[in-house]
Order: sequence, then structure tokens, then C-alpha cells
Amino acid sequence: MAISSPSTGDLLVILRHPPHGSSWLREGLDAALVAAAFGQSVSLLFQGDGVLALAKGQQTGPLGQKGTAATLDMLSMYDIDSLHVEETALERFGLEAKQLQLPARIADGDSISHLLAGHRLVLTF
Amino acid sequence: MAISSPSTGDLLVILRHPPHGSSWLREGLDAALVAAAFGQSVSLLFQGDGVLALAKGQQTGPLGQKGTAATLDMLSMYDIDSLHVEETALERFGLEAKQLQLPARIADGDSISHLLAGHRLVLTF
Amino acid sequence: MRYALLVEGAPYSSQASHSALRFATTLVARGHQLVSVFFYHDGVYNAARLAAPPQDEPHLYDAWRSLHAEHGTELQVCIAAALRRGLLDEREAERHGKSGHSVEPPFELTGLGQLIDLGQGVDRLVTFAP
Amino acid sequence: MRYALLVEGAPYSSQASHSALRFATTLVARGHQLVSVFFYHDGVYNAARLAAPPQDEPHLYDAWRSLHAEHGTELQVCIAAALRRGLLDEREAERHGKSGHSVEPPFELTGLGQLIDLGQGVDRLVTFAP
Amino acid sequence: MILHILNRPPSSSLAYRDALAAMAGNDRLLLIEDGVMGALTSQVRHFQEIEGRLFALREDLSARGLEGQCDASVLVVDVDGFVSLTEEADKTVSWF
Amino acid sequence: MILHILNRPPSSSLAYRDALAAMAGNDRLLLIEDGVMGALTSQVRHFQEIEGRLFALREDLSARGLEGQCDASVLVVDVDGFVSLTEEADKTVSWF
Repeated sequence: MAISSPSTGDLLVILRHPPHGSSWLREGLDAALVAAAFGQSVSLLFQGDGVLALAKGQQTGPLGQKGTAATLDMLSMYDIDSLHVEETALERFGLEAKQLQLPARIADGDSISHLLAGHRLVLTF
Repeated sequence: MAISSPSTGDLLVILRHPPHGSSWLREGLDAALVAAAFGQSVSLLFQGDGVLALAKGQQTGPLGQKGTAATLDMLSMYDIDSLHVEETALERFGLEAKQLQLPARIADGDSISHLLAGHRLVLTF
Repeated sequence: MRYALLVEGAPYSSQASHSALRFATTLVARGHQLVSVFFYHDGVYNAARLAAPPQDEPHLYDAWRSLHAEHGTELQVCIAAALRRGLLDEREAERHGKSGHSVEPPFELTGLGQLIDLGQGVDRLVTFAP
Repeated sequence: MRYALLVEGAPYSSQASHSALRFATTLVARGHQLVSVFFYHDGVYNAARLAAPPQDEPHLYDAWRSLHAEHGTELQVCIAAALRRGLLDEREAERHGKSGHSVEPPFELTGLGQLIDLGQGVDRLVTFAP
Repeated sequence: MILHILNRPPSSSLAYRDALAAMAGNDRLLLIEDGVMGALTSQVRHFQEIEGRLFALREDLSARGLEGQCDASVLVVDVDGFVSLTEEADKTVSWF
Repeated sequence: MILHILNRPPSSSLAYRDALAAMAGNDRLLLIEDGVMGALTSQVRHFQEIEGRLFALREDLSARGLEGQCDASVLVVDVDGFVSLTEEADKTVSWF
């Protein structure tokens, strides 16, 4: 699968929180989906603990708490394919890009700051 | 001023959050005051960022947000004089015991675990 | 054994409520008694009677009510933490001259002293924080 | 310049609301326009109409209302984040079959699309998080 | 023996440091919620000093797809085991 | 130039690490709320790589009684200066 990865666009959503423990990740993904539905070009950066959003094999939480794995599958339906994942965070958790639920481009320090500079609006979650 | 410092009692309140940024510190102090008002023997441990609760010269926050410095002055009225402050946290912030708003006994690793073991109930804030 | 839980996280914002409910049903299934759940800090938002979560997500407010109905667990809400956050029962609403209320039984507004009583009166108090 | 603020912290739990209000009055005093404050995540709790803080503490709910009255700043609350947390205006309460409501004007429940619109339509969007 | 409960990961929060500083030699630490990220082989070094007394909640590992990456030195328990740990302890202390 | 805003102290949260990783060479970082604890002489080493571009909010230092312990390398601004920093920046990004 080809990974397109423009470092410019209307909105960059930075996802720094892991799934299940809080609603940050879900609320950040919701903001990305809404912007895409409005026709904006949206990029996602999974940074820090947020890279665990891309872990395979996620399930529902206690009491059937939904989690976010299913929402990730909707990204391509909304034409959000500019996905970036922080290299140092992957290394921190011993993850490799090929183990992820979705293809994402590896982002090092320089490419992260280029992502921020290249988008009109940056929201952190 | 003499510092009494029993490592046993009914309730140990551990205060790990600094003033102003959140309500944790105030809510922890409220729990301590209520327990003392009910006649229980209460100890406080200022740990981690919580040692900044004891910094001198605190003022009200934005819009007149009260802070907690005034509440500290009430501790002695409620006979809460078993105050402990984590040694490594003081060092982390370059603070010395004599710079603190209230006298508190320096607690190292062993004395902290003794405090926890010696109180019937431990609440963290 | 006699247990009490202290819940300090807002529902749907942190996992605290989910974890506490899961722990609650498990401890009751093991034959223990869950005397009370005390809500403090942002945990008081669990008592918001108008909560309307999406149908495909857990309904935490109803889950607390079920816990009370099935096991007699008291649902105690710190009144000082609740009032400033807009959680008032009918009596407090009247006392503050507000029309309408946001908390109703089985949730009850109570003083922080109840938490201290619980902490000393039960065998185990377990805190679920955000 | 035209500004908007994004507030994500619950009042009285984090400093986010205090900081945002302080920033808001300062930027208006400097001649800027504050178009809107958008409330998301736990920030939606700022819209709780029944808030009854102690008299010696800042009344954040009233402060938001003053901001609207004096400067025409819109107070927009993410409806999805609000409903699950028990913040319903009269219309949503009726739609969900609930008696009573917890949100009223000048706060208005609105879609997340408004945040995106604001982010692209103003010169500066500043986020105050918990 | 005290059961300590930690719900923050060492990869973003230093709450684990306060918990470890307060633990006595026979106390136990249970990782729950986002705290289970500390049980990964890549993260577990933060808890080296309490090896053999470090637990992680199975359901929270599974929900995150992390059960397979949990380090072998970590004692994995389900919620029933969580309740059991609170029975065995004199009291519990939560760190967040 | 982007203005980054951080409200967590490096003594308990690693959010500062994510902020620094995202900063370009001319970006600025403003410490507010509990984040001003990072401006103390005892803590400012965490921000060594952005010396000269590190700001702290005076009102939040004062409320905590920390204004006297703020490191000399930190640029202290009041809320008016905070607004001014947002005027000068292309956009702001908040870290928490």
C-alpha cells in the first residue's frame, strides 16, 4: 500500500494519549474526522504514548468501553491517509512500523517540526 | 517551635500536586481538616511536586483564585502538626527546610514507607 | 469483607469510573459487601442525572444506579465538590435559589466526613483516580 | 486580530478556565476581537448553569457570561462531549425524554465542526487544557 | 503489606517514582489502566527494584492489544485477582 | 514562528519532551500554570536546548511564590506579554 504523506495541509491533529485510559485519543480522532468531512486536508501525528493507538489486537474495555481501534479503520473512508508516527516513541515501546494497525510514515525530529509548520491549524490531544 | 512527628495515626494524607494548577492540593487539605475535626490523628506528607505547597510568598491566582497558603495556616488550629516533606523532592527544587512556610520533618525513603505502614488509612491527592 | 470505593474521575473522560464499576461487580461476586461508593474531585460528575451517552457506549450513570438497586451500595457525593461544579439536588437548588436540579436519589450529597467515616469503618477503601 | 479560545479543563478542577478568562480579558483590552470560546473535553462542564461556588472564590460561570455580554463572544459547547456528560439544553433534554435541563444561553450546544470553522476562520486559536 | 495501584505509564508520567519511593520491602504494585504500559518488556526496567512484586491487570493489557508484549517478569492478574490482592493487603494506596 | 505553550512541570510530567521534539529552531516555548515550575534554576536544565527562547508567565510564578527562584536565563512575561507572544507567532500549540 502506498503511503502518501504531505507535510502540508489544513489541519494537523497530534495524538499523544494512549487508548482506553482517557477520552483524549477518541476526541482527537473525532476532530480529525469532522474536519475531513468538511473537506479539509487533515494529517495525523501519533506522538509519545499516542503511538499505542496504532497497536494491533485492541479490544473493548471494561463494561464494553469502545476504544478507538474501529475509528482508525474509518480514517481511509474520510481520505485521511497522511499518517505520521514518532520514531523515538516507537523505539521507546519496542514497536516496529510493520507491527502497526495502519501504515504510517516514520517521523523524526525535523519532520515533526515541518509537519507543525506546514499546517494552518495544529490541535493536540 | 517543636515539631512532633508520630509516624502512626488514623489518617495519612499524601499531597503530590502543587498549588493553583489543579484542585488536588486543596481537596486533599480539606480531607485532612475534616478528619482532624472529627477527632482523628492526621499526618501530612508533602511529596513530589506537592512540596511546593510549602513555598513562602504564595499569592492568589488569576481572577482571585484562592490557592492553599491560607489553608496551611489553619492546620495548627486543627492540631495537625505531624507534617512531613520528602527529602528528594526538596532537593529537586533546590529548597531547604528553613525556607518553608511551616516546619516539617524531612522524610527519606524509609521514613516514607513507615508513615504509610503506620496509618490506618492513606489517601493520595 | 466490607469495602468502599473512592471515585475521583469524570465519567467518559477517564477510565476511573469504568474500572471502579468493574471492580465493584467483581468484589460483590466474590462475596464481599460494597458499602458505599464515595465520589470526590471530578468523580462527582458521575452523579449528573441528565447524562445521555451514545447507545453503543456503556451507560455509567445507569450502571451506578444498578449497583445501588442490586446490592444496596450507597452512592455518596461530596457536597462541596459538587456544588461548585453545578451538581445540586432539589434541596440545594432551593437553598441557592436555582430552578431545577442536577442530582437525585439514589445519589446523595453528603459531607467529606462521610469519606473519613468510611475509610475507618470498612475493611478496604480502594481509590480510582483519573 | 480575531481570536478564538479552546477550553478543555473542568472549572475548579484545573486552572484552565481561570487562565483562559485572564487571557480573554487581556486580549480584548489590547484591542483584539474574541470571536468565540469553544468548550471541549471536560471544558464543557464550564456550561453547567447550576454552578454554585463558594462566595470567596471566582464565579467562573458568571465570568463567561460577562465575557459574552460585554464583548459578544460566543460560548460554544461541543454537543457530543456535552450530552454524555449530562449537559443538555432544553431542546436536547426534550429530545432525550429528560425533565429539566443543565445548559442555557448564552452557552450553545454545537457541533465539533464549529471548532474546525473557528480554527480556520480566526487569526489565532489558543488552547487551554487541564 | 500494602497494595499500591498505579494507573500512569512511566513513558509520560513520573508518578511511578513517587509510588516506588513509598513502597516497603514486601509491598506490591499493581499496574492498571494506562499504567499497564509499564509492564511492556521495553518499559519494565523502571520497576526493576520491585521484580517479583510487580503485577499488571490482564483486562487492561488485552484492551490495549498489549498482552503479548508484557514482560515475563510481570505477574499478570485478572480483575478477580485484583480483588484478591486487595484482600491480602492491609490497605491500598493509589498513585496517579 | 510557532508559540508553544506548556502547563506541566518537568518534575512530574514528560510532556515537555514531546514539546521540545516538535519545536523548530526559531519557535518559542511559554511556561504557564504548573509549567512555570520548569523555570526554576533547579529545573531549567530540561530546557537547555532552547535557551533564549524560553518564557514563563509572571503571574503564575508569583501566585506560587516562585518569582524569586526563576532562573535568570528565562524570559519572564506578564499576561499582556503572553498575548503579545501570540500576536508575533504564526500559530500556537498547547502541550499538556
